[in-house]
Amino acid sequence: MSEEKVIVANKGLIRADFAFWVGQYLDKFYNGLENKKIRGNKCPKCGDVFVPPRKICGKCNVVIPLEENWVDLPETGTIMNFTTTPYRVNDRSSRKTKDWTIGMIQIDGSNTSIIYRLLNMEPEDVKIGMKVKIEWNESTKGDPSDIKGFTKV
Amino acid sequence: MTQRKSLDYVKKDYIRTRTLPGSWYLSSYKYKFNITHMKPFLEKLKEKKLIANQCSSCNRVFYPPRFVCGKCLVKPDKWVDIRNTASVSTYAISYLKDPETGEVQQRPMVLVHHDGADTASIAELSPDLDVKDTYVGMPIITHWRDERTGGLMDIEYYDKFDDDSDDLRNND
Amino acid sequence: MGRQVAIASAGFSEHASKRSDVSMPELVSEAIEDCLKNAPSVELGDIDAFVNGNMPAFEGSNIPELWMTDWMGARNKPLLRVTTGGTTGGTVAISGYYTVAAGLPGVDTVLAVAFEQQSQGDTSVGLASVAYGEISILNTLGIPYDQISRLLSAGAAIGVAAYQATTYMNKTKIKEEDLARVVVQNRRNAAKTWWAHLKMPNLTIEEVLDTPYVQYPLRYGMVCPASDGACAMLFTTEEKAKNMCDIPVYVNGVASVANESAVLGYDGSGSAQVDPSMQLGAIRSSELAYKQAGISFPRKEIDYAEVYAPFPNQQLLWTEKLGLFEEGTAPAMHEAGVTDFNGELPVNCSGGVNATNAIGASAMERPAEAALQIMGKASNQVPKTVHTAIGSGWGGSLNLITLMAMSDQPKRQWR
Amino acid sequence: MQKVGIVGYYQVKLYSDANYGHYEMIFEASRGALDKAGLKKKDISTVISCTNDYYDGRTISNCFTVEVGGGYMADESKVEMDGAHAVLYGLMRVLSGNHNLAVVWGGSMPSCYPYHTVRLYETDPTWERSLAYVNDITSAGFQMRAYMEKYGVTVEEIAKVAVKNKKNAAKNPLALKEAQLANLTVKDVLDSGKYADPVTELMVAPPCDGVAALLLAPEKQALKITDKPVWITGVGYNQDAYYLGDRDLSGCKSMNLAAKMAYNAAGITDPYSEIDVAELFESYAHEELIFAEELGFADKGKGAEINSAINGDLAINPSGGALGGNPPCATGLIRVIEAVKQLTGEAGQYQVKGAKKAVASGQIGMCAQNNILYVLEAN
Repeated sequence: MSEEKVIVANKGLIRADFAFWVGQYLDKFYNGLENKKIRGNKCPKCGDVFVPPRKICGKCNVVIPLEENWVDLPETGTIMNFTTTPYRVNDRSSRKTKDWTIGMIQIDGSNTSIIYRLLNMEPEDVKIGMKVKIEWNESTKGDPSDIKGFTKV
Repeated sequence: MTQRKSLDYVKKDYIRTRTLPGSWYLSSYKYKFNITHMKPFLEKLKEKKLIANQCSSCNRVFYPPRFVCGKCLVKPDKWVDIRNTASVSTYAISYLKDPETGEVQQRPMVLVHHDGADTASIAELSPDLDVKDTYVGMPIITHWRDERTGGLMDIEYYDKFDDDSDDLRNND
Repeated sequence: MGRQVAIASAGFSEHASKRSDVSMPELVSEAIEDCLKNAPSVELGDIDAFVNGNMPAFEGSNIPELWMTDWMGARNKPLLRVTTGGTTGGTVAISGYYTVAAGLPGVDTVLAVAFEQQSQGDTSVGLASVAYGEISILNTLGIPYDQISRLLSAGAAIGVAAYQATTYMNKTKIKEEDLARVVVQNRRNAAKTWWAHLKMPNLTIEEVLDTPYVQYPLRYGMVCPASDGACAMLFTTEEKAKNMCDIPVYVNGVASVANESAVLGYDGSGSAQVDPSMQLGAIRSSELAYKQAGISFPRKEIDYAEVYAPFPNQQLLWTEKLGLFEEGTAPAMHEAGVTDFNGELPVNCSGGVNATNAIGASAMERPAEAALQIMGKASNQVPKTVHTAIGSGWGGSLNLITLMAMSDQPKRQWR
Repeated sequence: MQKVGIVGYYQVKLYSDANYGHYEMIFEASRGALDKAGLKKKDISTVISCTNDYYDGRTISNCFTVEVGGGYMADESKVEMDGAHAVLYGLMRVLSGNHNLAVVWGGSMPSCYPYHTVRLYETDPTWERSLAYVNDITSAGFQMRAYMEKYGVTVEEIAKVAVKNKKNAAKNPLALKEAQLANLTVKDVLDSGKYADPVTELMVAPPCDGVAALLLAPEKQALKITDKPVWITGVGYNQDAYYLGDRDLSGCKSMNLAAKMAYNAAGITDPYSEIDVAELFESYAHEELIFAEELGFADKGKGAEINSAINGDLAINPSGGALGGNPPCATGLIRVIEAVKQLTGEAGQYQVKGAKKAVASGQIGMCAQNNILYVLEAN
């Protein structure tokens, strides 16, 4: 092409806000978090315990009734996996900053892992299979941020 | 809500569970466009002239110019002159509330079809025109801005054009 | 080549403006439960593959199928996500059809699910962002933003619909009463449909005309609501369908034809549809689908139609463009009661999109409801026997039309 | 399954910040594919696009791409996953007998959107998303650690994959320039900075701008259009559970099941000896090894022992793979195209000699939640 190519890159301006309904299963779970309690629910068929609770067990395709099969769980768990990353991602952008360690923690008595920060631990000290316990936020709001992270037992 | 009640609508209420927030920042986005094909058109606007590009395969004339002719999947490669007369292809009236005064303003939004072109574009009508006089097929003519900068706003708005434009169109 | 495809079942979730009691996956599983209730011999585990879709920007979640896997029973199953905006439901249904028709080994029974929970997000921003890039280029070309927002003030869907209504009304010389009549018919029908949203059993034309304009010529009372809801359809092969339900509905023709966009072109260029009520895409879609289905005289052969019409003028327009009525005669047919519940060609007996609009699901609810009418399981079942029916969808910037033609008889084979 | 022919393709060169308009890039790809096959716009009967509303920053991302993608008055649809999934939908449409020529195109421009943020939108908004501890970065770290822990694979073995792919990319003129590293060493990879420990920066497929297009036709038509069609003889796709805690990250069950489905369709019983080339969409270096194992090329944990160089026993990603450039929505499609190039002998410097049978994969989701695999055969 003989003429110079003209490319414009326009910036977007608007923002859309969302409010995701959590549904009645998670509503119960978050009520528990607000009181610093972990509750899961149990598949009536395979007996797997889910944290957070779910309506359907994906393995058995069985509906877990809303009012039944609730299980109270302890604050302790096991590190199943972990990673250290300098990246932070949010709804707007991602940036690189100080390292932090994120772990997959299986709450004792449950069959799945939840993913939270590992607090007060050097990355070198973290081992798979290590026992940890929940560190609660001082003021709870009934959302995932009520759990600040997990610390060594 | 009040209107719905008057329409005899019974609302069913559901249990309200809590919500978690999220946002989609379009301000983190960019939109890249190649506007090379627009440049000759914008230049000509300064001279109060309208040009459009034409697909040499299907002979459709695009005003404003297009990057690709969708029908033939080729780039239009010819330039043709376009008259400054046009007609209202279709319109709608929007009702905008002034945020300060609370007054509801009527404003016609029109799709303008320039004589000699095969595409139409959105534009504004002269503020002197009464909204109620707008109709499909109304002949209009460009009203140029005094200071032209080579942008789409060089056509400030369209005036009603009620001399012998109908005869002109019939001869096309 | 290609297999005969049948619909064995269809199901809905309850629709409302705010389904605040369920999360998105729970809403979806509600529709799936209802769908499987209509086909008692099928269990979630019997489904071989899944097709999904919604309009993601309305719910702030990208590819939500990923986290909904378990709620749909799709764990370790093939899953495809298809989405095309307003027509999403129609496209999902069509790809459900194609998944079965293709005959991939081991894929016989396919569950197609479309959903939308609009109360979670900001629908007006979602709609504005359709053309956001295009608007920004108009700014680059010299139009200030405040001016553009005036030009395109009401956002994509209603803006283009109003343009379309103007030309259609100009062509057919109809009055607003004719539009209001369609609305009244729809919302009274909706009152008899269990899952519908705007149920107004006693609505009158005067009440509709009493509401203010949203955008001339469309009034507040004529415009579709924004709903939360989901729809599921079960597609399977001819042989298997016979064991799953009493009256399998055979899908005989599908099409989803795109035209150039109306009102605002790509790159901020003009509208290639000078007259937005021409709708070449709809005409071409119906040609394709009817040809596949062996329908030569749509006006005679089709017994029931569900058309995607968020605005009343579109119900009139689509019924003409899809070959159900002669050009320009749809308003008279509505007035004469031909399209009524007990008329000769009932249209939108579920209340249509005009009464329930969970955008991503809406275009699937059309073929789903048409299929249920053939099966005799619709909640507002028409008195006459339905043999052949169509369900349509509309989306994009007036430029994409989906159509599914179905019948209680399989496609005639000449091979 | 009847075989379907690939009769044309085109890929736009990958750039990290392309001097292209969005529509311009799509037009170049779809027009290029038609030109390569010597076809006209009117021959197109269906168009399947692959874009993503969150990648393009707009609702209905296929609304305005109708014209430039060749969709005018054609039966058009959009798949919102990976480009390889769009090929699947095109394939289904051709197999149904309704269509004679399908154009499949896909791609996006990460220079225009915050890639990691958009990937974050894939996570469960009612639980994990607000804290953003689970995102594509951390999940990569979990996956690699799970794989290394379970099988005792060393980080050097995984770095070797990155070295191989980046070196291959140097031979591929269409790969991303920043990823074309002919002189890369294992040490460079290990020293390239922490991404999500143990993943380092150079083990990651770099998101970049690109669009690709592919033409599909049924057997009869394909032979009319070209004398060198490549046949799709098998396809399989599958979705795994979502929550990382529900999955065994050291393997990839969805790839395993997808491969079973595809091999079953194509009649492949001994993949290692039957397949000559594999083009896999590896978002991270370790995924290539995990996939190779799930595809039956090696025993579990022994993926690193395959001689996967261009002139090795079973060439994996001779084009450089996704590590040579990862344009979201196009990467899987490009894998299919690269496999086609190998089978038609058009791969130039990175041609695998005598390639007759190939596999190509695509994926979407955290830790490759949904995978798709094609078996391709030369005419």
